[in-house]
Amino acid sequence: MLARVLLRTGVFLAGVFVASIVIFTVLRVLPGDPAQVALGVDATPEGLAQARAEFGTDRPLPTQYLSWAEGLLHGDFGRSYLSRSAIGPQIADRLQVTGWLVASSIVVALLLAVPLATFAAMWHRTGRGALLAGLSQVGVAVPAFIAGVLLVDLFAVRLRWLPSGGWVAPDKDPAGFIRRLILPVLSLGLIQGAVLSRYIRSAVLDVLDQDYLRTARAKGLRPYQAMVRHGLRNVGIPVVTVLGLQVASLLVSGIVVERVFVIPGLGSLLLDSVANRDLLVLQDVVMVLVFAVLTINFLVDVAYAALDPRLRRSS
Amino acid sequence: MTRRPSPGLIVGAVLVAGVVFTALLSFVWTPYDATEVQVADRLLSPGAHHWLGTDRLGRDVVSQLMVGSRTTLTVGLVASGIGAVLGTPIGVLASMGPRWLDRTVMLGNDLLLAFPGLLLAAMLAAVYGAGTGPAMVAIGLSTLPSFARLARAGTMQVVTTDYVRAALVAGRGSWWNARRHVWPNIAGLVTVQISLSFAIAVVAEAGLSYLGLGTAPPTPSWGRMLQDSQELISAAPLLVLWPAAAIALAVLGLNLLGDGLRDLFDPRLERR
Amino acid sequence: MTGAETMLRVEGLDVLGAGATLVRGMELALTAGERVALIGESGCGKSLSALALLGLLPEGLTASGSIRLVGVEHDLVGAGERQMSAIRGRRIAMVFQEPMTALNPTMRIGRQVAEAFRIHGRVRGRRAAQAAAIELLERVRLPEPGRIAGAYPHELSGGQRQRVVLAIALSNRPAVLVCDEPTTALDVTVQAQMLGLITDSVTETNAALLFITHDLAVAATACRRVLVMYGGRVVEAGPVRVVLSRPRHPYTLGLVAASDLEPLASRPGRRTRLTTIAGTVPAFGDRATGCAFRTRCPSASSVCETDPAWSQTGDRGVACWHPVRAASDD
Amino acid sequence: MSDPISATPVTRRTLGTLVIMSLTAAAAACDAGADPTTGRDSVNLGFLAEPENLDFTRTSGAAIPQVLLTNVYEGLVKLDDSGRIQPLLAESWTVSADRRTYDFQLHSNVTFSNGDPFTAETVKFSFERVKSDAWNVSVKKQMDILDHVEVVSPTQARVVLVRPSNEWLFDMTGRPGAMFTPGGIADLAGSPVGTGPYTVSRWTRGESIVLTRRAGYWATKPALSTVTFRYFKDLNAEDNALRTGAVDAIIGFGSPDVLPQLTADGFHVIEGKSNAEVVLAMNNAAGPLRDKRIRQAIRYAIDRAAVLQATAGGHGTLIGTMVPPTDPWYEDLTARYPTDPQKARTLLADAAPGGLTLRFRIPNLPYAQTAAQVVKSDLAKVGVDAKIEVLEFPARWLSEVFNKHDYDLSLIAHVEPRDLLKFGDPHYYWGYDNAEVRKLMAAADAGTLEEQTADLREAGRIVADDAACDWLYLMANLNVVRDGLNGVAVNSVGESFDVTTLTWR
Repeated sequence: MLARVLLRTGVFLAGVFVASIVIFTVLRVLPGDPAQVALGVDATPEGLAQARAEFGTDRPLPTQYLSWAEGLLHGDFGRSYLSRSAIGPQIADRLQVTGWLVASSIVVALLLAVPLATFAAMWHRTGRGALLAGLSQVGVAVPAFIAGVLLVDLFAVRLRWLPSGGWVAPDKDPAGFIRRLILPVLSLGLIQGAVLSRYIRSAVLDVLDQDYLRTARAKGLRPYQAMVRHGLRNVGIPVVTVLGLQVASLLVSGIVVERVFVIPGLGSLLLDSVANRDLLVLQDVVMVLVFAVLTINFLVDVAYAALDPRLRRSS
Repeated sequence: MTRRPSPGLIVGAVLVAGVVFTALLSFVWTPYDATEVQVADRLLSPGAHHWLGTDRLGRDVVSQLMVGSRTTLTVGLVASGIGAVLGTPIGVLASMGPRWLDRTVMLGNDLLLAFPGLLLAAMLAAVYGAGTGPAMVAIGLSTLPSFARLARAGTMQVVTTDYVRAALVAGRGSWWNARRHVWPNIAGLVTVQISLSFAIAVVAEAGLSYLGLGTAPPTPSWGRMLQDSQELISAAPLLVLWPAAAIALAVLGLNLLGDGLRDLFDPRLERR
Repeated sequence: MTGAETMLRVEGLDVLGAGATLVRGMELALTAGERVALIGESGCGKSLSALALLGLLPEGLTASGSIRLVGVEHDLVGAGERQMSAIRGRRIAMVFQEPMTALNPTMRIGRQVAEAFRIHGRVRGRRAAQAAAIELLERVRLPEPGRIAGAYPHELSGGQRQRVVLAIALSNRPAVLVCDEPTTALDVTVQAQMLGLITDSVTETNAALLFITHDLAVAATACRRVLVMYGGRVVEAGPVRVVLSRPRHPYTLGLVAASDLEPLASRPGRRTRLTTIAGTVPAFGDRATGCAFRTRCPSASSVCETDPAWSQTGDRGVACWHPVRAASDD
Repeated sequence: MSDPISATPVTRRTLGTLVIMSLTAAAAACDAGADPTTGRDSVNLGFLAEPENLDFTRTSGAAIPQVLLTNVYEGLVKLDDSGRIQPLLAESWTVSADRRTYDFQLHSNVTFSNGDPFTAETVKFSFERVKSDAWNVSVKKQMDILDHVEVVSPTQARVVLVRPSNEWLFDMTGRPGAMFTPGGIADLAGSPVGTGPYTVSRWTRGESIVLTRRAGYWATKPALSTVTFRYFKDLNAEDNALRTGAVDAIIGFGSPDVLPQLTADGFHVIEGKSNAEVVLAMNNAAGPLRDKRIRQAIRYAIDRAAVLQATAGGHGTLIGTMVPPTDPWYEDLTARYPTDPQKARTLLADAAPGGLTLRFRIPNLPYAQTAAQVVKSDLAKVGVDAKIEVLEFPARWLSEVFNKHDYDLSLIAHVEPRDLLKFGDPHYYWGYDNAEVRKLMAAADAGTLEEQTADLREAGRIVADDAACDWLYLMANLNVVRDGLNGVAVNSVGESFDVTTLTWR
C-alpha cells in the first residue's frame, strides 16, 4: 500500500512538472507581446520597454520559466500584465466559485445516477429498464450548455422561479447563493448524471453477473439487499475511476456553463484571459486546472486502493 | 447463434445516416443559399416558403442546418481521425515494444488526459487564434488517449495469445504480426471508438462555437446558429431549438451507433 | 431408503428458456441424511437443476413442475422472491463450484459468514454473530479462525475459501445442501479433505445432500445414490456402486469408460474405443425430441428419435431404447 | 484618446438635460431618491465589457472611464447631453486673447474621498502627472500641448498651452482632465480616490463593481446610495438578468429584436444619440483598396439601411461621414453614395477586371459579426469576394488590424468623441493620408469656434467623397430601463456613464 502510494505520488509529481513545462512552452510561442497588449494601441517604444522590464518578459525563456515555477511553488502566481493585480488571490476566489459548482454538480449527478443506474441495470430486460437507459442516452446527447440555455429560458425568464445567473458568496446571502446555484448545477449535474448512470449501469450489470452476488442470494438475501450489501462497494471500484474523469470533464463543461450563467469562476477567468491575451493569467489558470485534474487522478488511484482490499497488500 | 442488431443500433444508424445524407444533399441542393442575407425576410416564422423560418439576417434555417451538418461532419471526422490515426498506432507500438516504451507512452497518455479538449482549444486559440482548425486539432488530441488505451489493450490481448507467440518464434516480425493479427482484432473496437469520439467532437465543436472559439461566420455551423440566436430565445425560441435539436439528435445517433456496434463486436459486453 | 423423512421431492421439473427446454421431467426425492450425486458432462443441465431448486435461475429462464421442501407449506416452483429468500440459506443451501469468485472480494470473511446468521435471525447482534461465525469457521476445520474472520477473500487459498463457502451454507443447519462441483477447482490433495468435510457435516446435521459433479470417483466416494444426466434429462439412476459398475445407459457406460474407475470395465475391447465419447454435448437450443444421446450413441437406431420411456426396476432405472445388456451380471 | 473602439454598442454617458438636472436637485433636496413605495435607494445596471482594473492612467479600455469618470473622478469641466462643455470643479474660466492661457476659478470646500482638499495645487499635480511617466496610455498625448500650470491662489489655476487648441478643453472632459490627489494614487488599480460623489466599495472581478455614495461630497448629493455596475459576457445573459430583475437597466442595449417583448414587460426604452459610428474600415494604404474607385464601388454596393435593420433592428441613424448629428459640424451626407450595385459593378469592371477578393478581418463582437455578413452578402452581389475572418477582441484584433494594419476590410464601432480627427493621422489603421484634410484640421484646432465648425465640416465632406471608409450607421444609444427608474441619460456623448442623476420615482 505504502509503496504503491509512494510510486503514485512520484508519477503525480512528475506529471505536474511535465505539464508545467508543456503549458509554459505552448503559451510562450504566443505571437504578440504582452507589453503591447497591456499598453494598447500606439504605445510608445519606451513604454513598451519599461513594461517588458516590469513584466520580466525581456529575460530569456528558461529564466522566465524558473521564476514562474518557483513562484508557483511558493503560492505566488505573479501579477497580471493587464490588470497589474496579483493573480493568486483572484484564482483563489474563482477556484472557490468553481469548486462549489463542481462539487454540487457531482453530488447531484451521483444522487441522480446511482438509483437510476441501479434500477436500469436490475430491470435491464424490462420496458422500464429500457426507458431509463433511453432517458440517460438522451441526457448524454444534450450538451450541458444547451441544457443551461433552455433551463434559464424556462425557469428564470418564463416562470420567474429562479435567477438567470450571477453569483453571491454563500456567507453573504445563503438563500441567494442556493437560488443562483440551482440552475447551473442542474444543467451540469443532469448531464453528468446521465453520463455517469451509463457507466454505473454497466458496472452494476457486471456485478450482477458475479458469483458472490449469487452466494449472497443463496444465503437468503433479496436481490435489492444483495445488491446494496455486496454489490455497491464493488460497483464503486470502476465507478470511482469514471468519477475522476467526470470531475475533470465537469471542470471543463463548467467553463461553458459559467459563461451561460455569468458565474465568475475559473472558466470565465480562462475565457477572459484568452480574449484579452492576458498571458500570465491564462498560464496560471491552465496550470491550476491541469493540476486539479492530475490531483483528482492521483486521488482516484489512492481511493481505488482504499476501496479494493486486493490492492492494499499486494506490493 | 446469429446476433441481431439491437433497436438502439438501428435507431443510431438511421440518425447518423440522416446526418450524412443531409450533408451530401447540401452539396447539390438546399432550399435557399444558406449564406445569402435577405434582410427583408428576417425572422420569418416557419411556413410554406421557409419550412423552419429564417434567422435575423433572413437566411433560411433549413438550408443553414443542412450546410451546418457538413461542418459538424468535418469537425467530427477530422477530430476523431486525428485521435484514431495517431492514437491507435501509439497504443499498438506501446504494447508491442519494450516495457519502458510502454510505460513512457502510457504516462504521456495519462498526462494528455489531464488536458481536456476545451482547455487545449482555449490554449490553441490563444496562440493561433480561434477557428475551426485549432478546434479540430484540440478535440482530436483530447480523444487520442482513448484510442491509444484501446489499441494497447486490444493488442495486449492478441500478443499474449499462442498463435502470435508462435509467429514471433517462427521469426515473423512485429510489423507482420501487427498487420496479420492485431489489426483485425482491434479494428472493430477502433470503429466503435471513432463513433463515440465523433459524438464528443460534435458536442465540443458546438461548445467552442458557442464560446466564439470555434467555427467563424459566415460558415454555417450548428453551434454558431445556436450562439447567434440565443439572445432571441424569448422573441424566436424556435431558432434556438432547431440547432439544439440537430446537435442532440446527431450525438444521440452517434452514441447509439457506437454502443450498438460495441455490443455487436464484443459479445462479452452485450447488455440487451 | 429406510423410511426416513423425505426432505426434498422434485416432480416433473422442467427448466425452460429462450424457446427451448433445458431440463426436462426431472424426478428426485431426498431423505434425511441421504447423499445423492448428480453426474454428467458440463452443459448437461446439472447446475441449472440445482439453481432451479434454490429459485436462482438466471434471468430469462423459468422452472415448471413441482419442488416440495420439508417444513415449507408451498411449492418452491412459482414461489415469490420474498418466500424464496426466507427459505434460501435456511432450509436449503448451496455451495458453488468456483471458490475464487463466490465470496465478496471487498468484505471481510467474518462478516460474510455472520451475515448468513443474521439474515435469518438465528443469531442477533453483530458481536454474537461474529462469535458464531468464528465458531463455525472452526467447525469447517479452518486454522486460526479468528484471523481468518478478519481477512479478505484474496488472502485465503482456494481450499480455505471453499470451506468458508461451506460454512456459510451450513450456518443455518439446512435440511438440504446442494453442492455444485465443490471440489473441482481445488488441488487434488485438498479435494479429499473437502469431501470428507462435506460428508461429515451432512452426517452431523442429518441433512440431505445433492452433490453435483462430473467426477465419477468423487461421486462414488461421497454418495450412495447417483443420477446420471444427459441433454437435460436424467438418463439413469440407482445406487452408485451398481450404476457405475454395471451401467445400463450407453452414456453412463461411456462416462465410466472415460474415467479411471478401473474395475468397472467389463469389456476391455470397447473401452479403448470409448475412452472418450465421440462428439460433444449438443447446445441447448438444438435439442429436438427423441433421445438426446442418439447422435453420439454407437447403438442408436431410428426408434431413438422418439423419447425413450423411464423403466424402473427395483432401486435403479434407465431411459434408453437399447440399454446395455446386463448379461454379465454377477 | 486612445480607445476609439468599444466592445459594447454604445456605453458612454451623458449628463442629463438641464430639466432633469433641476428635477434631481429638487428630489435630492427632500432626500427622496428612494422609491416611494419600496424605499429602494439602490440600482443595478447591466453592461457588457468589464474593466480589467480601475487604473485608466496605465490601462486602456472604455469600461474604466465609463464607471469612474463623473461618478468617482471629476474634472474641471464636463460634457452635457448635447455635447457642450460645462463647468464642474471649475466654477468658471476665461480664455486669453491668444487662446493659449486658461484661468480657472475653482470651487472651494472640495475634498477627495480620502479627505485631501482639492486646490489649484491639485490641478497642477494632476495635469503635470499626465505628462510624466506615471501615465502610459496614449491619451496622455492630449496633454502634450500643455506648457505649464500656475497656482495663482488655492482656488485659481492658470493653464498655459504651447499653442492655441479647441480640442484641449474638450479633451479635459475625459480621462486626462480627471483630478488626482498625491495621497490617493497608491493603488489606482484597486482603490481609486477622486472628488466625485461615489466611491468604489466592492469589486467582484468577473461580476460587478459597487459604487457607494460618500459623505462630504462638495455638491448636491446624488439620490441613490448604492449603484452596482454588473458586467455580462453576452447579450442573452444580460437580457435574462433584466427580465428576472437582477438588473434594473441595461446601458447600451444590444439586441433590438427583443425590444417589443421588453416594453410589454414593464420596461421602457430610452433611445438617444451616441457617437458610435459603425465603420466599414478600408485599408487606404495597402492592398487593392488603395484604389479610390474600388473604395467607391464598395460604398455603392452596400445597402446600409439593410445593415442597420439586420444589425440593430433599425435603431440607429444613417450617416454619410464620420460625424454624428450631435457634433456642431454635422451635415447630412447620406445622399453622396446611394446604394447602387450597378454603379459599383461599373467601377469594379474598370478597377478590378479580374474580380476581387478581400480579407475582411473583423472583431468577434456580435454587431460586427452580424453586420459583416450583410456586407459580405452585398459585396458578393457585385462580384467582390470578402473573406470574413473573425479575430478575438480586443487582443487579436488590436494586434493584427489596428497595430499591424494587416487587413483589407474591417468593421468596428468607433465611439471616441470627435473621431473625425483620426482621418488627419496618416498612421492610423485605415492609413488615410490627405494633406488638405490635415491642414483643415490643424486650422480648426487653432481657430475660433466658428472657424472650427466650418473647417471640420469641409474635412468631413472630403473624407466622405474620398470613400476613406464606409460609415454604415450611427448606433442609437439604447438603454432599456425598468419603469420607475428615472434620470438615465438619453444621449451618449462622453466617456462616462453618469449615475448621479438616477432616481426611483
